[in-house]
Amino acid sequence: MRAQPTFNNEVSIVLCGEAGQGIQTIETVLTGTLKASGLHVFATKEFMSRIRGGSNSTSIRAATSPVRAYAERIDLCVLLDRDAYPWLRPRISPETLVIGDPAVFADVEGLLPLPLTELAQQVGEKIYANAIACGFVTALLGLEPTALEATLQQMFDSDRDVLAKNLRAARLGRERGEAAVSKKQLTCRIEADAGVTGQLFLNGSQAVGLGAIAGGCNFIGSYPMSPSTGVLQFLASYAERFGILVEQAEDEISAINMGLGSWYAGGRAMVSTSGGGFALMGEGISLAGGMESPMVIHLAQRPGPATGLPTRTEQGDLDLALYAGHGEFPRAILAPGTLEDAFDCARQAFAMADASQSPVILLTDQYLLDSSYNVPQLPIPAAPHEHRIVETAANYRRYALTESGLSPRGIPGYGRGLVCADSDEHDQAGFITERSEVRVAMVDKRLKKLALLRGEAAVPHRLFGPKNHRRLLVGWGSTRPAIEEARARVNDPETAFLYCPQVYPLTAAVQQLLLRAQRLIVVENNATAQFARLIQRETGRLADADWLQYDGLPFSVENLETRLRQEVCS
Amino acid sequence: MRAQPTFNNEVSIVLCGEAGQGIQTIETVLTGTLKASGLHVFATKEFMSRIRGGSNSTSIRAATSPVRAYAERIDLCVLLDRDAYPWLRPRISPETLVIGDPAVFADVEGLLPLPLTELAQQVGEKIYANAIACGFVTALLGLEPTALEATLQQMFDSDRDVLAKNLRAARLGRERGEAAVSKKQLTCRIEADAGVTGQLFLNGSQAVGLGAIAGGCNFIGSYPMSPSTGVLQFLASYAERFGILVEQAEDEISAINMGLGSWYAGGRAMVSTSGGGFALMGEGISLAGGMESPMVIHLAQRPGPATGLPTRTEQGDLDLALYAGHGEFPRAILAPGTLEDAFDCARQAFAMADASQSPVILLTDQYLLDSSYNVPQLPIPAAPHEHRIVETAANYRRYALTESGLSPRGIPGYGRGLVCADSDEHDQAGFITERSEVRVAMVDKRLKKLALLRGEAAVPHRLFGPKNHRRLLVGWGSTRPAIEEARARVNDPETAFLYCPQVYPLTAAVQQLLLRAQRLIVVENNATAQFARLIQRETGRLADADWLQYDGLPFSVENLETRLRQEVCS
Amino acid sequence: MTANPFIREGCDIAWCPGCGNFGILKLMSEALAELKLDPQQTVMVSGIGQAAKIPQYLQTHFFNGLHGRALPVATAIKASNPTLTVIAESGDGDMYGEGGNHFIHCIRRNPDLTNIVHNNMVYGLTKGQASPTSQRGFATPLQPAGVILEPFNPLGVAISLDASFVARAFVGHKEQTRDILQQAIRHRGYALVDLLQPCVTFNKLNSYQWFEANTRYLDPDHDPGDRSQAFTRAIEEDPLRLGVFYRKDKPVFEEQLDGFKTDKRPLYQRQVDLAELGKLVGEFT
Amino acid sequence: MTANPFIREGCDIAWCPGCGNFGILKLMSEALAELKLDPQQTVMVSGIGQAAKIPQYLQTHFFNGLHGRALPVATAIKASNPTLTVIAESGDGDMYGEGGNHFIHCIRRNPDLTNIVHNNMVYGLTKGQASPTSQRGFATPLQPAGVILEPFNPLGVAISLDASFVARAFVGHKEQTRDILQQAIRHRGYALVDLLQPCVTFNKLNSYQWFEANTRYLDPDHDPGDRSQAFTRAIEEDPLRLGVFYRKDKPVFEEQLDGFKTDKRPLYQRQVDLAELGKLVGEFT
Ligand SMILES: Cc1ncc(C[n+]2csc(CCOP(=O)(O)OP(=O)(O)O)c2C)c(N)n1
Ligand SMILES: Cc1ncc(C[n+]2csc(CCOP(=O)(O)OP(=O)(O)O)c2C)c(N)n1
Ligand code: SF4
Ligand code: SF4
Ligand SMILES: [Mg+2]
Ligand SMILES: [Mg+2]
Repeated sequence: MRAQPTFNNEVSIVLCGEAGQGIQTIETVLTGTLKASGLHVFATKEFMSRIRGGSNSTSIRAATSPVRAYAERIDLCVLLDRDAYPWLRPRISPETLVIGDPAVFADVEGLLPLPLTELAQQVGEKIYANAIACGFVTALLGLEPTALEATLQQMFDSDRDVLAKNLRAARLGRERGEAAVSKKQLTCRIEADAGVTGQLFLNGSQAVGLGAIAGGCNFIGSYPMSPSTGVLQFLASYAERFGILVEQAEDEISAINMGLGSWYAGGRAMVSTSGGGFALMGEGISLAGGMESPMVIHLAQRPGPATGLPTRTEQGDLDLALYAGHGEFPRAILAPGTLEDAFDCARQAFAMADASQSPVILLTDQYLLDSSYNVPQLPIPAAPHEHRIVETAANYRRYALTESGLSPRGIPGYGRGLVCADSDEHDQAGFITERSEVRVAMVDKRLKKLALLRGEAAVPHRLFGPKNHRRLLVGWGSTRPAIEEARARVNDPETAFLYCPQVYPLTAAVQQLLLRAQRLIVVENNATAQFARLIQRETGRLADADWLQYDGLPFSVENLETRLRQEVCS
Repeated sequence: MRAQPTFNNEVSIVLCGEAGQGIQTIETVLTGTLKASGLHVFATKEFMSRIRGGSNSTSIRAATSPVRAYAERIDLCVLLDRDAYPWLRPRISPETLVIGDPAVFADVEGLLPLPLTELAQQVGEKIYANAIACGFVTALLGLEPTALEATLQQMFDSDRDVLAKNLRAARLGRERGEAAVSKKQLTCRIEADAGVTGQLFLNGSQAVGLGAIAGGCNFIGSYPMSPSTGVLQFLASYAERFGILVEQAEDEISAINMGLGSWYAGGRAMVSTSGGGFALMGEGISLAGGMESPMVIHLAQRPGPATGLPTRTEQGDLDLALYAGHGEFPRAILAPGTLEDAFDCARQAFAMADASQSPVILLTDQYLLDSSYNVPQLPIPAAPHEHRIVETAANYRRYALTESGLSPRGIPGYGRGLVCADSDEHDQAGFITERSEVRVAMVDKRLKKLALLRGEAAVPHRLFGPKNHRRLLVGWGSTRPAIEEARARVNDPETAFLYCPQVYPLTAAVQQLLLRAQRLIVVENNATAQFARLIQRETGRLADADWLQYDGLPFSVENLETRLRQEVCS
Repeated sequence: MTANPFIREGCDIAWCPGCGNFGILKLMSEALAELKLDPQQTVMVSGIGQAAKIPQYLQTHFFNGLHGRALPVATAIKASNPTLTVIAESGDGDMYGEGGNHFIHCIRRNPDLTNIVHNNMVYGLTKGQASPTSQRGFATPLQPAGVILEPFNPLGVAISLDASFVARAFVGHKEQTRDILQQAIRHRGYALVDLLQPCVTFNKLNSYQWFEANTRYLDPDHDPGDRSQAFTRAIEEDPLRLGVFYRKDKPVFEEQLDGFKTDKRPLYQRQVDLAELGKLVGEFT
Repeated sequence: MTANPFIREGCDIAWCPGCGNFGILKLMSEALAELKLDPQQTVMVSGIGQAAKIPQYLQTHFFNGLHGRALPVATAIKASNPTLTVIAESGDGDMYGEGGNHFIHCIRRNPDLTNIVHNNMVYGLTKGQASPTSQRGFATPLQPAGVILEPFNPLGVAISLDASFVARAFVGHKEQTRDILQQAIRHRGYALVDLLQPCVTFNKLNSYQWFEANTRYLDPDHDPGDRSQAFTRAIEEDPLRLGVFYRKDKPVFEEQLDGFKTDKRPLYQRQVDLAELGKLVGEFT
């Protein structure tokens, strides 16, 4: 442990304990307080697949400028439980201030003691250890007590007694903290940014949910599955306010078929699921392809195969998303990397699905969904989504052949025509046929629509760093902020970062960048370099290196920074 | 119509009519008769997804030397029904002898009249038109009447009256045929091969079923789905004789989970399904991957997406087979092209699944399954499959880490250990864990097994034509015989044909051949060149041309011959 | 008499001559016409199978989806636009086999739709394997020694789940069946009609004659409000009872959804309220 | 007393303190030990959920498979090696929700296995959404205005399908429940135990007290051979009845399979008869 701890511009705090101990409450209180104090805040959690016990932790970064990625470094480590310690061990350095109850952690060298049990007893119950810890930490950081108090006030405003006890606990913690500061000569130099306090603070699930609403989502039938349930529950909680029909399906097969039924009848439906549930939806996705129904599928990745690690993170389902469903038909896959992207990709998924009459898969992961930070604003569109449904004429044909492959989409009960949608190969009117020339025409019609998804309707890439790069890091989905930050830290004049929120189909612009790069490095949170393979499949361009991680945890900024420094030096 | 029809070395016969009219009976009788007469015989059918009516046809080739592929040319076209005619129109040339009832086909120019209705009435019932047609055709071909009579005898030996009527009908047909021969001066010069009569004659479903038995299959839980049902029903009909447990599952999800339960308990299970059903099995396949359970999945392809064309053919599910199931784990995909291959790949699928403790997908299609021809013998192994199950010791650990990634596989009730199989990420003993280092070790363990599937355990490729080729045609699955025949017909000294019964993982030898080829042409019965993409994904080698067909029908030899001639000339 | 607007002209019907499906098709078009429904407001939802082809031959909207999946689709269609009349119609394999999970949970939901199941006790389209309702001992290419499973009892299961309308009919009885179909379609809530239908090609056991001989209507004093009695009748096997076994008025699914609490419009008439969304986003400060 | 061979030592049990699952775990290990079963011959099959973790804590073989899929796995294990005792145990969401189709068809098959369902009327592992057995009005993060679906009635459905053993128990009653579990395990054929279990974390409605107050054993004169009576008891909601509702001896699935007709050995002891295969191939000339 360092003698005179100093936090310059940034501090990284980790709190850990058992499930059920209230780590989530601490995270909410602490991030709220930090943000209210004018600091940029990032928080992410990792937790076990159990409701009580085990070891969970939340990692919080607070800084002078925006922070949006997971970092390994720990400045302050608050241990609420014995079991948690070994899990965090690898991240604890000599610089880390380890805080814990001296009665429990007598053996931890250099412990900054905080007698949580004793103090909590003073307040009344064990659960107040949370507020004590918050008071202690905010004091260490030299924050004004008012921010914490206001946050607690907001959180516990329904119960006066509980609030009073929390405030008291916070004060007890703060007093200990202040004492520790003076004793340790701790200095905290993280300047506040007044703009932060008015900004938004939300997590990935909320961003996806808000984006879906922005995209006009008004139907979701889904089956709970971590880590996708947050989005489902988010929409459920705003069902009345935004007129969204929400139903817990009996299984994922029902869920996607409900979604297709809703689109058919004029709804804008989405399903939210994870790998195992998505695997069950393959036939339904193929139905969307064959029936030319729009469909939005939120696939929240977690490590597989099978049940795998239900509460952890991975980018292991890209291949699955790419080929799920039998037969041949177009689709698009969007993989947002930031909260703004998550919002926007969710919104765009609806627009693309509607425009192309095809399934669009929104590919996120546990890390993105369970991470939160402040963002200035979300890209709320100026006008609501286009109204693409046509009023049908009496001779309406659902699958009329056109130049673009798209047939005007009618729905039952709006117009004088009949809307005949068929899962078998069909003619233009929607009736079963086995004529080979019609078959060929319909295959061509369907496949043509890929051009729209690759072109006009596509979500554009972003390039960070020098245009004239020699080395190109490529990333997709939730790795974006960590790669961005690592690249910025190293700041090599020859290295750029290409971020692809649309992982399929690849746009011409992305393909060009990939083919032009002299050294191509693909960064992925999986074991088999799935995006690198996709690139190879689409462009023939082999990646020169794959930077992979598949232990259930996200890339840390430090990990990527180290790799990049090695790469740049070599 | 030609004036003096001559059949040299080969004749191509097509019979068509409604479903329910007995086309299947004619096919059986005629192919039996042709083979009994010492001719090499190939037959394939195309039929509509209905039980009665519509238009179905069977295409038969009979020749002096082996015939194993679909040809477009028709020498004799027997029309049993009005509706069938337009469907066959494109295949009828001026050389084709069109045979039909003059009362029905008054408008067909140059019809070789056969008053089927009238003659059948003489015998007693409409259904005898079939035997009449057989008598007529065999007479045209100048075959001895005994062969047909013997075939009928075998087929109707349970009912004397029906047999007598069939024999009478055959004679009536023969008389008309003989008259026609002398009138038309028809010459048939197809020499018999005495060896043929003793050979086997079977179809693809039977070859797969027999191969499964050879592989030790003793459990199949499946749900009916065209064109996969034949294999299921084949095994059901030999359930008692070979001690196979057969159950019609309530759905495909149940089917694959039953299969995994059976392997766990010491069975050797397979499921048989088609695209839509396979899509539902993705989660189960992932479970096989995660639990390291052997599993054999027969995926009988038909055109998708969705319900598509249930009774037609396509190679459209390779991508799906490759990536079905969430998360990352090894698998193998075998796609046989001939009946011998079908038998052998089915057998090998069990051996590979068992050896690698991984899912193996046997990829066939309607065309392969519904085609039949004579083969000298099937490659029945000399010894039964290896017994790979270990007797467990008390401290048995199902997922013990080893050099190869393979852990000795125990089963419950055999030995003193407990067999703990888990769908969550697990430790060596099979218990749930979330420790990242164990996770990484288990991912590595599982992925290591791919080496076995790519190496030792792999099914080798075949190269036809010159070793020193410049141009390489590549094919997989059921296209093999058509490509082989087309290549042999053109016989270009610079063109070879690489046939890959193991489509994934690609062996080193196949990769080398692909990379060495100067001009690479991939032939596939689909619209998006899935195998070409797989090659690109695995080797980076872009195909120079994709020869595709996706109208629900197989490639004809003529189609490929024409393309190859153009290719060779250009 | 005016022409029946539900008859689709010029269809090439893919069923076998003599199949019970023809009778059902006729009864359905008559029942719909007599109820004076509007084809433009009627949606047929089906799965895959011989029975599931029926929407192709009726002049209505249709969603001819995946094998076994008609009910979730139908539920969502009805919820998304409650002004439509929605009929989910398929075979016994489709509804009770592949679709069994949707069957039980759809009943629990009680959407206002009619569920008609062509029960021919066999898989027709795939050529004669056992269906969940096949009788014990029925031999097929896949069950060469005969079916060994207990036949699925759709009526008993539906009554167990307190379905709001449960009936069995036989296509051979035109008047009664048309009447039952009309009652079911008119019924507000989930209505099941298990419709016995001979498959003349693959089910030689359960023929027209067999159904005639082995069915009998519920007694006139049968009380469809008595759940236990309905159940007792539903488990009778010899003869199989025909008629309306059970009915109970219950709130329907779609009306209870939060998304309809303040806004009653069908979904296609809605637009996202961006101002409200802006407000919501603002709540995340 | 000798140590219970079914207790797995040194487990880190992932359940919440006070959870009803602990009681079930204890009762199960006792029931198995008292029946003098052999851990080496006992296989537990489960899906995913809190309940589904139980095999991890019992000293037996286990197959801890996919959410909802325990029954097909268990059926195949039993068929592949009929000498094993097979228990399929999972939660209400797993067995009646995701696995609903297997539930109904497994009953029709009647394999000789025990199906124990921890019915806590909630989805525990995924943090408190409604399960198929949740009561109307039960509010959750996903059903904020309360459940609107009819609760699934597992007993009624099982009795409709003529399940060979149907019981309900409550973990709070140790003696009776251990007895019911033992009866179920001993029973030859499919045996369902719907086992009421409080989830102290996510189901504040159906607590220990609630179950105590809202359950009552079947009357002593209840005749488990009377299907209609069993059904009438099964649809009673207030109170929920406990005990063995129905039993009927029927042939078990695995014994009727053609594959066991001549060869009685478990599959792992079999080898393909290549000579016979050669003969069969020869028949294709
Ligand atoms: C996922 C899936 N599995 C299997 C099939 C094949 N299939 C089509 S129809 C059918 C059974 C039809 O039986 P039923 O529903 O009783 O209808 P019927 O033909 O008897 O009217 C099956 C198994 C399919 N289309 N999709
Ligand atoms: C295919 C699939 N869908 C969803 C899930 C997520 N999931 C895991 S357990 C569970 C519900 C558990 O509820 P229950 O079976 O009642 O068990 P409990 O936790 O209440 O004991 C769900 C939805 C999953 N693992 N797999
Ligand atoms: S197969 Fe059976 S159900 Fe299908 S059309 Fe023919 S008779 Fe009717
Ligand atoms: S969440 Fe509920 S069911 Fe799960 S362990 Fe906790 S109390 Fe038990
Ligand atoms: Mg049927
Ligand atoms: Mg539960």
